[in-house]
Amino acid sequence: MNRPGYYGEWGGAFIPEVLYETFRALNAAFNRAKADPAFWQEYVSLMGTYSCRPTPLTHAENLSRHFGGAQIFIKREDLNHTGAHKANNVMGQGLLVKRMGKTRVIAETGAGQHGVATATMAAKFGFACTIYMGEEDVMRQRPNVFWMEKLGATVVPVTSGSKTLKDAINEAFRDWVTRMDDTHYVMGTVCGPHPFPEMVAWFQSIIGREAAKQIRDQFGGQPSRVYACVGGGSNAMGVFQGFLDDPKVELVGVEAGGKGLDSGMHASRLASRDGSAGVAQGYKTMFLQNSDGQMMDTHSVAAGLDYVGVSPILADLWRQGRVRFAAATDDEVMAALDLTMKKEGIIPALESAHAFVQAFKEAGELRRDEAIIINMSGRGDKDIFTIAHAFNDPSWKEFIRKKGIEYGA
Amino acid sequence: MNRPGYYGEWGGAFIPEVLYETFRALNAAFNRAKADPAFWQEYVSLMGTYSCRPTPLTHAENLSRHFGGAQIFIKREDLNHTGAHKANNVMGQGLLVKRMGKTRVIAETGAGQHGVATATMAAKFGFACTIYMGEEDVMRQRPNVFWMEKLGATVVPVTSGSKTLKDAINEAFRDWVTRMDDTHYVMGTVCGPHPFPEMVAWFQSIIGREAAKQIRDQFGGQPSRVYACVGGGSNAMGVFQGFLDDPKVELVGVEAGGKGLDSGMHASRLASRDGSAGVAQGYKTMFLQNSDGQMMDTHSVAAGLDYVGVSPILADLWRQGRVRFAAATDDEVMAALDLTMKKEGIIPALESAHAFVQAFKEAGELRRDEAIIINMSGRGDKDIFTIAHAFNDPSWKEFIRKKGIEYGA
Amino acid sequence: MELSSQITTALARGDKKILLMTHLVLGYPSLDVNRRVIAQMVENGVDLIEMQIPFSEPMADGPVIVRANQEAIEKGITVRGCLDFAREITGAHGIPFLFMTYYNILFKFGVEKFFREAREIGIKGFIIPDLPPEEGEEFFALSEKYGIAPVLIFAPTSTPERMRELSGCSRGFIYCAARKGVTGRQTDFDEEFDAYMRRCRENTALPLAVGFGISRKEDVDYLTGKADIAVIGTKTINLVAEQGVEAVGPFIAGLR
Amino acid sequence: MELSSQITTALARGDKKILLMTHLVLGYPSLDVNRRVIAQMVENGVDLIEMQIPFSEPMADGPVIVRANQEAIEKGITVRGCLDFAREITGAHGIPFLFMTYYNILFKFGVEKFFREAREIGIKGFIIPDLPPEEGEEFFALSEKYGIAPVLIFAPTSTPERMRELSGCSRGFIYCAARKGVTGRQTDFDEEFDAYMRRCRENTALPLAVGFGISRKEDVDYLTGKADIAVIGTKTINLVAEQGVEAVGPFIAGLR
Ligand SMILES: Cc1ncc(COP(=O)(O)O)c(C=O)c1O
Ligand SMILES: Cc1ncc(COP(=O)(O)O)c(C=O)c1O
Repeated sequence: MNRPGYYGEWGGAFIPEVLYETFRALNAAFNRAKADPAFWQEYVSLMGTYSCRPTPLTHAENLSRHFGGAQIFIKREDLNHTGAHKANNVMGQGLLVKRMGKTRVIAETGAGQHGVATATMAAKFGFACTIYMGEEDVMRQRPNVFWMEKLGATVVPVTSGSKTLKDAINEAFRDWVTRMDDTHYVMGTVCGPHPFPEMVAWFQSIIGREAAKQIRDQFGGQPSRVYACVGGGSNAMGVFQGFLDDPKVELVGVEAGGKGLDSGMHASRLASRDGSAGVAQGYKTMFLQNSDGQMMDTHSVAAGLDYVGVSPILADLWRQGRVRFAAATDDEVMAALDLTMKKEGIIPALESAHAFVQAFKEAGELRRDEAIIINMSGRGDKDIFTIAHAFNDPSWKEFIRKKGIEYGA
Repeated sequence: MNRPGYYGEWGGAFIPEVLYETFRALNAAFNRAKADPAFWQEYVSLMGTYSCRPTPLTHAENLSRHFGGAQIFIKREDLNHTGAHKANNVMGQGLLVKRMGKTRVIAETGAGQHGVATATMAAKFGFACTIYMGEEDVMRQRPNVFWMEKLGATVVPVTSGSKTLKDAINEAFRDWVTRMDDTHYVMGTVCGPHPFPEMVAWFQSIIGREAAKQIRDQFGGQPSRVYACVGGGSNAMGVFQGFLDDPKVELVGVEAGGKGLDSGMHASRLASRDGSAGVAQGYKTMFLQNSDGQMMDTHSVAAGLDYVGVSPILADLWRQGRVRFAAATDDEVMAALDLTMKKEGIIPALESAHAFVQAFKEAGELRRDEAIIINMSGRGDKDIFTIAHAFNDPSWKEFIRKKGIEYGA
Repeated sequence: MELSSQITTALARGDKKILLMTHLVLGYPSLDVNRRVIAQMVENGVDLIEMQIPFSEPMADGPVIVRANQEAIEKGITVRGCLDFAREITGAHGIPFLFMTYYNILFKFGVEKFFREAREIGIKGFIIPDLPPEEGEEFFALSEKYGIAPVLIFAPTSTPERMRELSGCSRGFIYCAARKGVTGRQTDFDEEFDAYMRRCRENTALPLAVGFGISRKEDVDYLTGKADIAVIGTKTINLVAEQGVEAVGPFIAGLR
Repeated sequence: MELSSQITTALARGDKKILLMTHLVLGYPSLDVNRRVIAQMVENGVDLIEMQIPFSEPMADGPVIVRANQEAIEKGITVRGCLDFAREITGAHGIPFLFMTYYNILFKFGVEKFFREAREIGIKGFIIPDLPPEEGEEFFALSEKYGIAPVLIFAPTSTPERMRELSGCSRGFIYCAARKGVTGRQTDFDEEFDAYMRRCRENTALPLAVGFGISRKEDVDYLTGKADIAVIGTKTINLVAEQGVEAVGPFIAGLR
């Protein structure tokens, strides 16, 4: 199969007719941008002056020593403006929106990270902004909602379905089919109908381009393996693209193992046996769905990985055997987070910590003169409510209890 | 006067005898490091791979347009690892500690920012770490305490005095006089006994070195004015050093005006009439003290500016008329923060927002072909408890109320 | 008889100046209520009925139908259950029935298997809002093979060229979405709408159904002469919820 | 009479093998209690008393004295009040009194003004733990001018060379901090301490006072022969808090 927007059998654009013209225009604008070297240059310059690109590649000497195997390098997407790789995609789409002359952006968000990034981009570019967020997530991730609102965005709680990420995506599409003329939907990951997977992968490829150069400069050769967590798959695609061409570099995607792959409470579309091919949210991929094709509830300690679908590009690379998939459980994630903080003074986001888990499992198998890269997609200090809760920290609870009483509890 | 460690009449090293040898060794190590180009190179390389240096200089086009005057550039210390300029000083001292062969670091912290930075550095370098923090601040800044502990540090609540920053400094000295052999005290700002002001200023000068080059590259000339908030004065000294030699660049330090300079509830040592010369915490400067020489309680919405003393170097530059001082009130700070978020998608720390206030007051006076730099010392998302409270956000309160009840309130 | 000839015949008879198509969500609030609602609809002169097989991600639907999908699934409706119910209904009533659903329902069931079973049941057409012609190669081939009409959708954003393209793939009729957006909100029937309808006519020879926001006799009257089929969707779901099954008959009877 | 001659004379008399110096924080818990405590101390043979003028930042003190400083300030003690009280006390008792405080108290008052007034009052010496010789140029000149002894501190970390330097600036006696750290914790009197004391002796001709953690007769006994003055600090503050003013006399009497 070689249809545009397809990766092997995955991808496509399963969109309602009302968006046909919108997608035609979007494809045209994207293809023009992609073909125009000035566009990429403008993007890189924006990311270099507004965010902190190139983000560093940190040699984690203590962790390397601790595991006694490969040299561990960490690609520091946490140092991006707004605290995660989401900024790359969002700023890139912002430039495209400006070119298309639209004045309003909408986005879905689960953890809130993409919502904050989009609200930030909208403030910077002067766009109106509406963020759709599952009602459950609005309640869980109030700090992010607070920042989105302060940045000038309207946050709409989504009350349909499981009231989480996938429902926020549906709701964003419902907005878009109503106001496509002035509005662009800033899809947050390498999913959704074509050209989104290609577009998001392109913007995120900045991670891999940098990392490929940095590992050569700092380590003097190619890494043996590259690890990234996979929610929708954008940070993974971002870093993998720097190494896809070299078959000697093994690429490892790490999904949310939740309470275990046998528990039914996870979000592993590819690493578990629970995923199956389907078409939803505008594209074809491996979904966690029942035998009727109804999407299932997923679970992860990391809201950003808690999603039923996965990038069609990754589904293809998985099918081809080019990317290996693993899963990390919630418990493993907390342990890896703890170790990383104590050994390196670095606080990965819960999402990112999934990649650390698998890297830690494997680092000791490799020789000391080999290197691995872990893509640290974001920083964890945004997750304090979840992390402190997961660590069951008594002083934190006491602090919140007192604050709650101050506010009338 | 030209005694070592003095800046005009300010500075010195008013230290107990028991630390004499420690300071002798520290001065020697620091002077060796300062004279050794390899040390600075190691420092720059560490900051480039572990933190995100050079941090960008962002042209705030929307704010510039909004005020209709000078082009506003923002130096983005918020993008440092751990979220503020504090990382520069701390990593530099970490390298020095390694050279001195010590194995334990201690630090004071007010807002918690310097504590988190020190705990981070200690984790990275494998040092034991104890952080002294006023009991009041421990209660107000629990998120930072949580991270310090998770990074492996011991946080000791200080119950003496006003239970805030100055008392934490005293307590850190009390630790140091007990364990100087294996311990280095990582002073968090350009204050304290010589060589700390010189040392911290040196490490922070990386901000100004970068900014000087960046403004030339991006604007094509010198800025007319440079604004920085002043707590102890380290971020201000950091950025000012890039422009001190050029008398045409006006340097503006902005102190905490709290509830107003006439209210008695502020922390303006130089911009108000309430400061007077004194000797405390190991150095001579302008303090907020009563006629007996007892230090007064200070107030600011920004914990990091809430301090009785100020850098002796800045006191001298103020006396010389080289740095102009102004104060921003709590209310002005909240308004500037709000505007900056909405216009640029950037969230300054409450401390940094003080610099924005003064820049906003003056930007319109300047011509469009002039430039000003605001040093954004840190990011505000760490301050959500304070900021959401100050904005009196009802949904935030409701969220905390519910969480409090979940935790037994 | 195929859907297109059924419609052409009905229109040609001349006793109805416009046909009525109604919509319901299978399993919401229950198959039993669906059964009684369908009976009322047929008795009161409805000409076609689209039965929506619930899907957990009804991207193109508005809040009322979204909730209906979700509740039907929560109450345990299955694709199997929908097919069995459809078999019973097509057996009981002589008018043409269509399935409306999202593509994953077919895909997961097996697209050809779904077509085969739908033909056995006597379903006349499929409306799949998330399946554009570009993605429908297999689907259209199977439509031909099993003689089930793929009903494509025109939108106000469709260009004349695009309409002709869609028309080429569509059978039976064209479903014209009366406005941008999702199901359930009222449509303004204005100058712009008239122009849109003229555009539709000019670019297809197929009969035109108009749906989205049609809820009153005035709406149906307005469409008469402009369109061939008026589609009543969300309105009957609300009616049943608010006034019970018995309200459906009089409502339908009063539309034309 | 100058402090040095007072001390030399007292030691030369030979009836006391070691002198006692006590410490108190002015205004804590009140000047009235200070007055009664001092009377008890003098009556029971204390040889010197250091009166600490409270400062809000007592960097070199431990928790008990820190709290005493703070509470005294909170209760309203002023530098003026301390000076007036000292004038009364030096008039009432014949032993030498010293001021212990931090440099800012002098600095803010006016260093020369402070010296002048202290001389009028009859204060014999100053102990200023945060004023090293390097910062004391003006201070030492004024000490000479007003004949008030600057008492400098040796620390276990001081090298012989440094001790000689300190000794050159010090008058009356040297205050040897018995250990690293702040006031208030017990000191281990061991081999290392003895070596430290020998180092002190070798590098100054001035009498040696030893303070920090001396609280029992055993401590004083241990110091006898090694030092010239034993300094009792935190202990009496705790004693007054726990057992009242009347406990001070017997405690002092029992030390030697
Ligand atoms: C920090 C972080 N990492 C990873 C993810 C997962 O997204 P993706 O797989 O598209 O990188 C998210 C999503 O919110 C995130 O916030
Ligand atoms: C973000 C930030 N800015 C400024 C300051 C004030 O310190 P300084 O004046 O030394 O830069 C602090 C201190 O905590 C801080 O956290």
